[in-house]
Amino acid sequence: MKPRFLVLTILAFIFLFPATDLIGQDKKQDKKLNYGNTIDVQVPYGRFQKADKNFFDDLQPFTGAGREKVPPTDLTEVRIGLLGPLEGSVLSPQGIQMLQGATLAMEEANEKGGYRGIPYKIFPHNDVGLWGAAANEVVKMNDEKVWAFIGTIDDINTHVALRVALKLELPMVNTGDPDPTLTETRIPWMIRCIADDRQSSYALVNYIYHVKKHSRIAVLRANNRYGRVGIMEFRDAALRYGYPLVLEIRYNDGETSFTTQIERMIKSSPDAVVLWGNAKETALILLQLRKMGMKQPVYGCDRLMSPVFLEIAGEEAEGVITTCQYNPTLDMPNLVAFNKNYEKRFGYEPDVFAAHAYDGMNIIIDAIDLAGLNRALMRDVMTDLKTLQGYQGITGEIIFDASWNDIGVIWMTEVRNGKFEFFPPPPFEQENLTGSIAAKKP
Amino acid sequence: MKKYLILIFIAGILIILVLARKPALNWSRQHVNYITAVEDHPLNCLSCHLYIQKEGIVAKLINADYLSPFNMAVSPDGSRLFVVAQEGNKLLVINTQTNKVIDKIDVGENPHSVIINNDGNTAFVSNQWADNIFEIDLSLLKIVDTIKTGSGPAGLALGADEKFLYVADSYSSEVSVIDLQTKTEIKRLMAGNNPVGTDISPAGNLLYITSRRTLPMPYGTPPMTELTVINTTTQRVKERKIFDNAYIMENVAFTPSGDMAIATLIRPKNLIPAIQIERGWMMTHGIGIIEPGDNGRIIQLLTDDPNSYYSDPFDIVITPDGEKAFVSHSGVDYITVIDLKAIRALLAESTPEMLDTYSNHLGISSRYVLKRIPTGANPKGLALSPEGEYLYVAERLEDRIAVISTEKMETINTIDLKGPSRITVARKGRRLLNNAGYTFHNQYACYTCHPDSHEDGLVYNMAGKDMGRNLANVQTLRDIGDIPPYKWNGKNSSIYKQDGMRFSTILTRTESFAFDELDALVAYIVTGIKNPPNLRYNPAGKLTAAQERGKKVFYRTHTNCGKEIPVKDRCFTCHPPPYFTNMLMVDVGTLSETDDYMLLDAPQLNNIYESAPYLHDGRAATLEELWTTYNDEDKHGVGNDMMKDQLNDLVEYLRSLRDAKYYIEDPEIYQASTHLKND
Amino acid sequence: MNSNRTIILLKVLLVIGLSGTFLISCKNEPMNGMFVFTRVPIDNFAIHEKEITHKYPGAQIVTINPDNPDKSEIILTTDFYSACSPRISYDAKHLLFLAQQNKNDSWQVWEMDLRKRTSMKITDFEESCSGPAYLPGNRLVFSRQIPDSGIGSDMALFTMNLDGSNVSQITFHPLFDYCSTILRDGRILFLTKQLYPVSDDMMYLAMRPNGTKAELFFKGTDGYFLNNQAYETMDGFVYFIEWEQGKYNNGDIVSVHQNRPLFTKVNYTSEIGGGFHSVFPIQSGDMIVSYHPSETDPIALYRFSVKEKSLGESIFSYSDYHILEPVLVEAYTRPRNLPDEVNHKESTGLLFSQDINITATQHDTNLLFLSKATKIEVLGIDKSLGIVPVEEDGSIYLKIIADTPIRLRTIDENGKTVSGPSAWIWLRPNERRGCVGCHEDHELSPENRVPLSVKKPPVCIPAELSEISKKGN
Amino acid sequence: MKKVITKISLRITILAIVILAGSFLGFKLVKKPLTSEEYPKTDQRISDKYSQGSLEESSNREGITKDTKPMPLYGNWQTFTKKNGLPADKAYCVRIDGDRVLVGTSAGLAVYENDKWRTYTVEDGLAHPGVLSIDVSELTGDVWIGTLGGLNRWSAGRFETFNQFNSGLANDVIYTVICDGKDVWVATGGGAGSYDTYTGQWGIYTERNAPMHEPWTYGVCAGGGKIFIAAWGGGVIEYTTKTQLFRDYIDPDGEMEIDLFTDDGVIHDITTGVTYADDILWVATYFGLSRYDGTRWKGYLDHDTGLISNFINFLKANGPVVWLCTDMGLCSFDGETWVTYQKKENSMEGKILITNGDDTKEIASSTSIAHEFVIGVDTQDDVIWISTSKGVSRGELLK
Repeated sequence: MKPRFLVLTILAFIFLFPATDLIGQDKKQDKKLNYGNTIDVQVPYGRFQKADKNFFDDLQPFTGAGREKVPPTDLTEVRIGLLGPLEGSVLSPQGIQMLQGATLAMEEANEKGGYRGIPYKIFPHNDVGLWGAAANEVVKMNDEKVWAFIGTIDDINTHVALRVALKLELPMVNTGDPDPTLTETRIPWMIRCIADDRQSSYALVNYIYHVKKHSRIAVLRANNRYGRVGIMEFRDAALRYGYPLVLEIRYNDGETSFTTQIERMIKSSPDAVVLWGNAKETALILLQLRKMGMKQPVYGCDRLMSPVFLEIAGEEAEGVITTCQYNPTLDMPNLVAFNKNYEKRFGYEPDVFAAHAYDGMNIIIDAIDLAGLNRALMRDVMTDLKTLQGYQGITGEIIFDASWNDIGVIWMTEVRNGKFEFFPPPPFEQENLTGSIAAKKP
Repeated sequence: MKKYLILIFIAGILIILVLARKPALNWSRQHVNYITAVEDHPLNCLSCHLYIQKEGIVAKLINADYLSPFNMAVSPDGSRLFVVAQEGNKLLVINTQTNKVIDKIDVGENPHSVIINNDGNTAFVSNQWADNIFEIDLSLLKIVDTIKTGSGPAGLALGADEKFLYVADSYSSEVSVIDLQTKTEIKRLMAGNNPVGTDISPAGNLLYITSRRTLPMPYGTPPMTELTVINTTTQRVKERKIFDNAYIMENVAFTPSGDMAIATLIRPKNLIPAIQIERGWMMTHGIGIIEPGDNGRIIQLLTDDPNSYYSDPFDIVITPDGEKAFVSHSGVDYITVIDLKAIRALLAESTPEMLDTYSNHLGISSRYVLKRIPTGANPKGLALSPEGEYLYVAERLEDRIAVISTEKMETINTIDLKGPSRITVARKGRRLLNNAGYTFHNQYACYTCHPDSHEDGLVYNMAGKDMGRNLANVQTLRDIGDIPPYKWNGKNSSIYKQDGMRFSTILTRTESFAFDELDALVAYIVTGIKNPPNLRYNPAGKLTAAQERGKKVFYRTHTNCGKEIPVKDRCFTCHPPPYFTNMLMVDVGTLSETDDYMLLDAPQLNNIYESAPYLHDGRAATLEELWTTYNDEDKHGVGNDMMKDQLNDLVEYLRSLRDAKYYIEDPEIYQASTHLKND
Repeated sequence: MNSNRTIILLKVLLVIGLSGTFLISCKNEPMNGMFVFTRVPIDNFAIHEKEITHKYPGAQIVTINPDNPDKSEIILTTDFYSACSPRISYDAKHLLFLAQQNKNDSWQVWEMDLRKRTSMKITDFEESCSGPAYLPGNRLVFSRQIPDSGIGSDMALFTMNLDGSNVSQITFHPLFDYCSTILRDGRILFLTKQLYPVSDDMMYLAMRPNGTKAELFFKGTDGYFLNNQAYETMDGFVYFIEWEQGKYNNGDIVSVHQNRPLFTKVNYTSEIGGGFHSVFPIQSGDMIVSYHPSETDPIALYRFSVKEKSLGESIFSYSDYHILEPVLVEAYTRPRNLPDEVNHKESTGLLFSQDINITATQHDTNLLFLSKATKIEVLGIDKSLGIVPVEEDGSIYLKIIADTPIRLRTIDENGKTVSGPSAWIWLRPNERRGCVGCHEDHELSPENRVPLSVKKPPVCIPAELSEISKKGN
Repeated sequence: MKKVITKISLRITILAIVILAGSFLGFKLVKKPLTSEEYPKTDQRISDKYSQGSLEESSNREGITKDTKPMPLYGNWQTFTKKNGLPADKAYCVRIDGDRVLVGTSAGLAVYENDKWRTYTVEDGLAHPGVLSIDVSELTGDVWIGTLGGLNRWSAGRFETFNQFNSGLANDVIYTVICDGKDVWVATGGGAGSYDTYTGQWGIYTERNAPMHEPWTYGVCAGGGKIFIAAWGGGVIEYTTKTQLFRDYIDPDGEMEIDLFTDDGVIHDITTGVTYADDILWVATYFGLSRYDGTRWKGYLDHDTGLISNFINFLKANGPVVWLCTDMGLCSFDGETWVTYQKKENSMEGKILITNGDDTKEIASSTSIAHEFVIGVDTQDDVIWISTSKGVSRGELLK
């Protein structure tokens, strides 16, 4: 049923594009979601002022040359780059998962004959190194003549890589960095197939304030870009619901004692606590805050959803609620097969980074299949919001918005009996909607 | 009774002396054997201990202040010879009729060159250790202006219309362009590495500037030294003539017709295993010939003979008739006279391939060397009288000027500059250090690899045990008397040992120094070698903001993450002031596959900015590379947590390090380190 | 009274005698300024073609005072049946010479104290020695016949202490070696002549006194023969006698300059008839020479002016003796005492060649067709010791068994000889030796670049060496 | 969510069919959002919007002249591609240096001199074949080259490489390099950097010591005793050379997806270039153009000004005129008049659009720029050079 509609939709788009796009837009405006799946109440300044310009109403074209380039005929392998924290980083376990997820996709594609008989090959690059190494690594990939690349997890490195990808006009698929600003750079060479922190924050904020009816939230976050940008979306969303944070404090990666921060949290007497950081530190924080007498419910970002967190936090993890960009327990045939194959191939369960990298790699492979070995044409099919729109990945259906951000499904989890139990986020409560959409209309 | 007691006392002392004589002698013998690593060095306390005094009355008494004439200029009418006295910090004025010094003008520290304008009324003297030029009114014999330059002003040239003065900034490797109307530096052009010599083409439109050190080259590749060509009309660099496999290009001279310019140079063999001296296997010396013009060739010819080398060529002058060139060889005390007609003929008949071969040919010199004229110790600067009949030679370590008849090619007179009449032990040592006579076939002097008693920037394949192993970056000689041990592997505990028998077996390959010679050499090395002031990075002892930040990094005890750095992995543990070495052996993870296992002697860091490349095998081209490239495991100090700007600050601080005396005088540094240690 | 007189007389005599003795003993250089030469009975004198060593039966070493030659003649070696080859020590106090005490004795090296006129035997071998010369550091060098190793008899150079201890062989090739002089740079200049596999012309080699770094010093034009004795002056000229083939009574005085010996030959006597047989430069600038105007005349002692290239006065002559090997008793600067890198604990030496394809003839367009060598073969006396492929840059780096004569031959891809075999060479234990190419121009210095071959361990020659050393470990 | 999507698809399908006929009516009335594959042929889009004219006519036209100085028009375009000797068609940057022109391509540095191209690559000493930025020191004539793999000083034939390993350079990807007297400034992937050629001292300006969020810089320019840095995501950073103090200019609305008020500050925090001339700072973004006169900001967007596209790769001011390299052609603007140079599809001909207020005129041109995706520009006297996605072009001032 679903595929049929999808096909129909795409067909309709292709044939009726100018009409649907132009006229439909005006007509659809009422029904269409705002940028980033933002509910009206959450639209920046939506209650007060119409913006002079909404940048992502339009799709940024790429008008440069390159589509005319003839694919090489003497290839013995089709190279795909992968930039990730492969060694020497706290994120290395995730980086390895990412590489393995992509590798599995590549191996499956190669089993099916690769690209017209030519096997795919991954050229992995470590993004952990001296100052801005990611930029240099992307340059190296380009020198290696990759056709596209996947990368990375750390948002600083992803941003750095993205800018180089633009200069080199090298298609980039991000499968692991939920930094919302990444796709807001309007670089028509990157798509992201993982939901961003904006989506996670919306879900979390809705859940915390509307479902659980908390109003005083204290945030303890990592003192890095990941923590800063993630919480930025959370803070804005909470504020727009009318709930300023009662406390936002930070810790540094590698810290092991959080007494000072927890003492400050206790003083702020919150209803609940939100932790935003890596699994290890947040688990330690959880243990320590429980030890120091804080009984409040704890919520966290998607990075808490990790075996490391459960292992360290133990029983105290019970009841912790996080978001997750997909639901690994869904009974979808492709996901089940992936989980099985992955474990068989690598000996342990895939994580969220493996799963999204698997999807990302498959998107690249599909793009090559569809467009041939031409970076600009590959880019075209990846970004046209048609060809690959609604891509059925193992992480669910991937829906890109006009900034090529994945605004697809987000999930929530709760630790129950030492396991993450998944559940869909409750529907957003639309408050004070009146006028906001109207205000947006030109 | 009293007398009796005194007698007993004296007798007692005598008995004790007699009894103690044997053990004392034994102890002395052992001490001398240990220091010199030989068993027959004479037991003479004074020969070693007296002459290594750096300060105090004794030092004053045993040493003398020499003049050390270096570069010269002749007045346009030929009546005056102006001599830069490098050690005396003076400009000497000599009447060439009477051959007498008629005036001495005090100039800045360590003056390098002098140039006279066409009217003969103004002299410019470059003060290499003061970063400025003195303008001297020659009618008043007074300094009338001081002009700031880049670092280490050396060779000077006046533009054709004398509106601009060009200065080779030897330390900052630039050429300062000075507007003589406003007496200000208007810009600096990048020159070769360590530029020194200058000459302007007869037409006045081209300025040639030689340089001494090789351009930074990829590790293990031959040196390349630049001769910079500046268009004096546009005041931009027109061209960079590259001399492959050559360095220490001290000076250059155009022929009067401008058909050639000739520079002095050395062709080192640092990449070849140092297994012999025979057949020019270590160093060869010669000239570089530049044919001006767009397709002009660059030719290198040796001035050596197969069994006799003419080391350390310094200056070159060409007679006004363009037929003879004179080259001073400061390492062998000779002037070589070159027949330029023969050179022209050779160049005319030779194919590029032939010239390529000639550049390594030791026999070809007999085609153009007319004569070798002996001189006094360490001939440096040369000057010709306006008509070219007399050649003046600055005999630097003789405090004397030789006057040579260019026609007879003989010394016809000498001018005594009235320096100290005695030759001190240190002076004798300095002569030894500068003289190649202590190397087989005079192939090189200590000075050759240690120009200005520093280092030559090259890495030598010393072929320790095997031929391709244990490459050695040349180390400076500055301050080394205070910071044993020696060699990178620290095997030599004293300079006596360093320059003793083994030195002659593997390095000079001729008879080792006699004991008195060795004593003199040590006396000079210990007392006579100074660090130039670090005017470029730390002129007055006040650190810049970046250097201050870098100092904090240098003395830090915790990483950026707050983790304590083990004491052995802190910068200042191995590099404490005043010499920034603890003189101990350490493994900093920098040994390469081609090194035999060894610990390395922590090197001193004073004036480290002048000593690229770095590490024992010179692998690191810059200070940055020590940590960006060659410190993967944090063994050379914990540094991988540093942000790039912190590293830059650290590098800025390292560049600020200057002579040890400042750190000895300033106890604040010590406090800083102890204070931080207690953190 | 008588007794008193006698006593006084005795006392006076004693005083005179003692002062005489004292004066005599105080005279440090009793023979300073005297000429010393070898007097050879005319009948026993013959110059044999291709003969290097000169041992003259019945010869004696004689000294004369040049100021009064006729009345000052003293035979210094009256105790010997034959004596020749006088060499003055640096301090002019001693004299090395070659002698046989009795007619059938072998020739050995002796040293005479010129003050006491007493002689001490230094060498004591069954085989004859020849060509002694003083080395710095109280040592001497000499030639000695060595046992026939199957390729004919030859002479090798040896060094030993002046007290006869510490004998060391320093040349190891199937050539006939004969020491000529010690150069001022400390090296031994010796005359050598290849015997095997084919007989070759004589040439001068220079070599460090430990037997390392032997290299060609001078090779005469084809067909010219060289004299065993050569002397270097303070200003670097090396004088010796050269004969044209077949004209052994027509030797000329020639010199080469130490700075560039291969190409600085000057003949001083080409315009002078007769024959020169020995030359000895004296520090004043002139020379004393052994010369005879014609074959029938006895060889006599003359002065010779280098500057004028002219024969000076005749100093001394015999009617029945030739005068050869003149020297002046005069102290002279000791040559450099070169350090010794030889380590007898090692059994190998290292040989490095920068590019075996560099040859002296590479710019000769006629030889451009020469193919590029890719391998090098090391040949022993009677067998190949190994074939080694060369590196891309033409370099080779070999560890070769020491004190063993070898020759090298370069081979192209097809196994054909490109050049060689070379002259015989040998390496001393722990010697490290480099050459620019093979048969390269002897005046070419190496190009400064990192050779590929030394980035690896050396190739062992013969190959069993590596096994031996492994076993040794 | 899946359900939602399915519903949407269904709705769209139905809607699409229903409004099929009406769609073409709207086609010519509304400026439509674009998709990459079918992005409008600029001719169509603009020719419908603007009236026609001829080149000769326009150059004498009152409409495009200002009171003081007429807006210059360029033409007689001559194009160079790989076929003419360029090492690659993709040319990132161009710099006129006296009698020669330096072009940074994806395959090396190309130098045009005496009607010939010569290429310099890694073998010659170039740090990386991808040359992103070039500047020439007015004092010394030294050429500074920013590449994807380090910074080069090219001085009289000698290439000197600075990278993050051998020097104090922040990062090896050099987006922009400029010379300011004896100082050289770079915008790199790891922060802005300065190099004092006299002292050899490097400065690094990142979030650690300057008001930037992150060390990502894209452009840098000098002027008025100041250095301006286009900090990607951080707006514009201003550094006063004398006081060594920083301040930043960011988009006051704090949101990436909108611009609340066009003239309230820099259009967007993602800045791509800065240029300074005649006391005016111009800032390029992928979201429009900003102008700052020292007291107030003004923003320009493509939907309500003559700016041809919001996507500005690079810009360079020369006197009162700023040259904008957009993805839809080369644009020049003096604060009043917009002049845009475009290429006719599949033709060697070009066109010029001149916009003054609401009035726009199109002029046909027999020659055109090499490609509409313009990446670099430089002007000197009567000549302009641009580098594009497919070749470089040289234009002449039309008199």
